[in-house]
Amino acid sequence: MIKATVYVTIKQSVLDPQGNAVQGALHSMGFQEVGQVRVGKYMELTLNTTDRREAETRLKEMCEKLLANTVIEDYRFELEGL
Amino acid sequence: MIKATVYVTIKQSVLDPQGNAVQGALHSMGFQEVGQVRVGKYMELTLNTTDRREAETRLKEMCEKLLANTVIEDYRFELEGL
Amino acid sequence: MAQQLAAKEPTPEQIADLQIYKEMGVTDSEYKLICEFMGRKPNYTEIGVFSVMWSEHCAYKNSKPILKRFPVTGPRVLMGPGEGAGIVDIGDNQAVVFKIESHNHPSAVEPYQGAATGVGGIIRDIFSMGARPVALLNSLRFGKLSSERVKYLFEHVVSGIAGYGNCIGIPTVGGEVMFDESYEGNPLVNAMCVGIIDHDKIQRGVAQGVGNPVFYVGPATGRDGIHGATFASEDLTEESEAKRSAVQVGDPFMEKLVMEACLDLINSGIVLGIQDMGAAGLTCSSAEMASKAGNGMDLYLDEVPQREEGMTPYEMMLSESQERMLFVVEPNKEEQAKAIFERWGLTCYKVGKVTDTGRLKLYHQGDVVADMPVKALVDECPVYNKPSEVPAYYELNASVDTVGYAEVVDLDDALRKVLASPTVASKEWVYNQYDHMVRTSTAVRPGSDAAVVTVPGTRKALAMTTDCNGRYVYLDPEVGGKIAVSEAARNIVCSGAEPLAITDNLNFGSPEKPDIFWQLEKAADGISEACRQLDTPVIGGNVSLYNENAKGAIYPTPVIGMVGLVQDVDHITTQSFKAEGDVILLLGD
Amino acid sequence: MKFAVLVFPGSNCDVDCYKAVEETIGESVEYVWHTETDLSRFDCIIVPGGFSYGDYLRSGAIARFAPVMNALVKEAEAGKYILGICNGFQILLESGLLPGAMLRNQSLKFRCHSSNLVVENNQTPFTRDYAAKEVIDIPIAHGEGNYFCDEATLEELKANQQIVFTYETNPNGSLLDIAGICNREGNIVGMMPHPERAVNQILGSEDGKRMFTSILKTWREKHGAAVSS
Ligand SMILES: Nc1ncnc2c1ncn2[C@@H]1O[C@H](COP(=O)(O)OP(=O)(O)O)[C@@H](O)[C@H]1O
Repeated sequence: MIKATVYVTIKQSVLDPQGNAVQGALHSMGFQEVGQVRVGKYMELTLNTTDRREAETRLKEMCEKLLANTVIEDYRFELEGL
Repeated sequence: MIKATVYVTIKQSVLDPQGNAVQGALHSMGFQEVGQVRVGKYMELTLNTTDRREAETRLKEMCEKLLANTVIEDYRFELEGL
Repeated sequence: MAQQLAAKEPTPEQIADLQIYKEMGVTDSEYKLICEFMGRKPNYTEIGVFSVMWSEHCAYKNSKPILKRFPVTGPRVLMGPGEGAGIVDIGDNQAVVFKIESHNHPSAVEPYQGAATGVGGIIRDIFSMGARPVALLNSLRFGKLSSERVKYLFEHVVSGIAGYGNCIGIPTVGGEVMFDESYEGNPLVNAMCVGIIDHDKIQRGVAQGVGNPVFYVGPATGRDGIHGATFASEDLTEESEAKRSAVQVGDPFMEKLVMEACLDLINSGIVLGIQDMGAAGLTCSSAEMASKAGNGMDLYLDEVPQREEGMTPYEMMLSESQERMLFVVEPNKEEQAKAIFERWGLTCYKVGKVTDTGRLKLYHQGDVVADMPVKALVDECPVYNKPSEVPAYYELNASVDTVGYAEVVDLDDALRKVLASPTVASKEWVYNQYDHMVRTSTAVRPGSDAAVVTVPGTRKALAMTTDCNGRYVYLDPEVGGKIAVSEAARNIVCSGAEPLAITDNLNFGSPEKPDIFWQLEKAADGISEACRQLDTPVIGGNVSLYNENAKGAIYPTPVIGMVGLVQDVDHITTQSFKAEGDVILLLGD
Repeated sequence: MKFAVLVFPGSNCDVDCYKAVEETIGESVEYVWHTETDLSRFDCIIVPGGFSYGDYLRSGAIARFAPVMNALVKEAEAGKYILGICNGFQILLESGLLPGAMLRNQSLKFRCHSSNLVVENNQTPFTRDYAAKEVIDIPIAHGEGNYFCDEATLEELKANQQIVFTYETNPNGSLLDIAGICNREGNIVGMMPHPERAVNQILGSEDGKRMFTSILKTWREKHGAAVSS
């Protein structure tokens, strides 16, 4: 079994409405030190395989096809044997 | 400046409808090896401070108050000097 | 294995000796009664099942004497209180189904999910009758908007209602929001659903036909909201904040699938009985379905789909995981039922069968883990006639000189102040977050007196509203109760409809307190009187007691949900002035 | 003329679209389940609004992989008329049939209300019964209608008159107030507002009707006036 962790973030060039809202909220709560905030997704998947190479290829495919929308999002992932 | 990375995940005992939907989609796309999927949030914040200790205390407060809903979510964070 | 799991649970002797039943809200005398019905000391699963069945939420043990006061019949009433929702004839073989329900305590703890699952629950009540849900309303009360916590609750309750209703595709067409200190820490979240049904499609939650299989459909059971039903019947304390992780999460997408599949199943004509798993999930639905048919039921808990490993019978029976239904079909219709669910991507599980034993029997890992008389669970909970006493404040108020107040001089200023108060101000911020147009039947949108929804394929329409002014009810519960019903009726009439019937949600403080119980009695009397005068029987409702915080009880808030019939869409009227030069008349005094 | 209304798990404006076709132009219309693989018998395919697959992950992201989508792509290439409304628009974006992507509304809130649209392009098969720059009242109901695309794409959209509708008052933060776009060929239109909710005075507006009459007129012209339905 392999545990995969996928991080999906909104591209720097794209406005991030959620990040802006969080930043605004933190400021109004008195957390003035907060600069930029970006909000993304964090996904944990377990993969029923032991072949790391294959897992990597497959996961890349999952990300490109479904987990991230590459028009607006970047992704990266980590794999870890279980 | 400190860069903070916050990971917010749904507590294990709590239903994650989004994770289930993603799992179902991956299966029907032929990614049969996918076991459990949990979807959480991933946030990057820049903090205008150099005091790591303080950043830690403040960030904890932000998480408890806003960034995570501790009723159903767990959080953890990492700090990194910039 | 079963023994191993059970080994972690207290033994029947420990439950008795350490009075563990008390933690579940069962009193000493109730415990004794349960032992008598059982003929022995109940085990942990059994006392758990009894505790939820005998909670206020399921048994109405404190409010039954109150509910008896309501007029519940009328020439148009097809089904009164008792089933999932009441049903009223609207002609042409059609009927309207509606009910209101509270999710106050869950919303105080987790406002988004609490409100969302409240909406999900009331929708299940409507479609489990066989009706197509066509509209949602909600009645909300919060503390003063100046507090951060109140803002948080308000914002998240509204988005929870929006999140669920918008996704499932039922328009949220009306409601009310009020702010008052008395609701601080104890917000009220009442959701109402209205559905339309053909007379011959009406379903009941009965487990008919000995030997018939019992099916479970919906997502797997998790450890959600365990003891939620008893939790809802306790005062909110610091401690209940700590019970948080049992929060149920709603999945409106799942409910959409379950709803469509169940309506298909019902339309196929093969369902003998169907009920949703609401508060106290599997426990309440199985016991009630068996009881209504005068039958018993065997449940095989190993067949119940489980979200987590190592779940005990106690946990499975008390879980409040959402979006689940229980239904009964004849054995030769099993495949047909399965196929209907498969089309919607759902699996249904055979989890039990109807028996003639009159007992609810639970099997787990080869053992009988609970064996209880159904009648005792459903019908034998003691009913209490709580003492009632006129509150001191009422007598004090009665002697106040209301005439001697100084006259308002600056009317402009007064008007501005009234209009600026959040309770009176426009609620656009709220209802613009709700999809109030989906299904393209909304003839009058939020913002008028009552919402109006057309009945597809006819010239008819339904007007609907929720109303209650807790302050009036507090000052004089009887008059306040009458006012709530009358206001609802005026809203309905002003929309061009004839009032048909009401559903009510009695939100009150602790019935253990004689002055609160008095409020409850008097408000019910007022509501009853108004309903008699207006010919609008009470066809269902919900009771939410123990709405108290450290500072005391909320204003008594019996929310009235009323539905009226517009005979022809041409009769629909709206609130706004139409044209310059039109005459304005004032009716009443 | 034959219309299809696709039904995904979680679609909830499918019934409204079906009714709108029936009531406005009375042409034949069928629901088509997400598992079907052939759409060749239809002339116009409507991808309706709702919350397909709960809108989990991203709206439209999961629906894009339903079997019926391969058939849709095929018909799109064959030049059939395709209209994506709200969630349907999001699905068309996710599947790449239209360029760009949706972000959450700037307010982060779902918004449902009447909205005035400006008809920017009345040359598409779906908009020819409107006047150029006509302002029409079509309601919106969405939480993710904040249209985004990169600059190059935006330039292309502008250059090819692919911007079909804009908002008079931007409710969600979308680029250039974009409410609806079409592909380069013009046979595919995606829009966030709901024309099917504006086909009857009782609903508050009839301005959506002309989308349906437009498409019928276009189709009739193409297939000769003799063909009636
Ligand atoms: N929680 C709510 N959900 C949906 N609609 C609401 C809600 N609260 C208020 N509304 C709508 O806003 C309008 C005004 O509400 P309110 O200020 O309570 O006026 P009224 O006293 O005339 O009922 C009504 O049409 C009502 O249905």
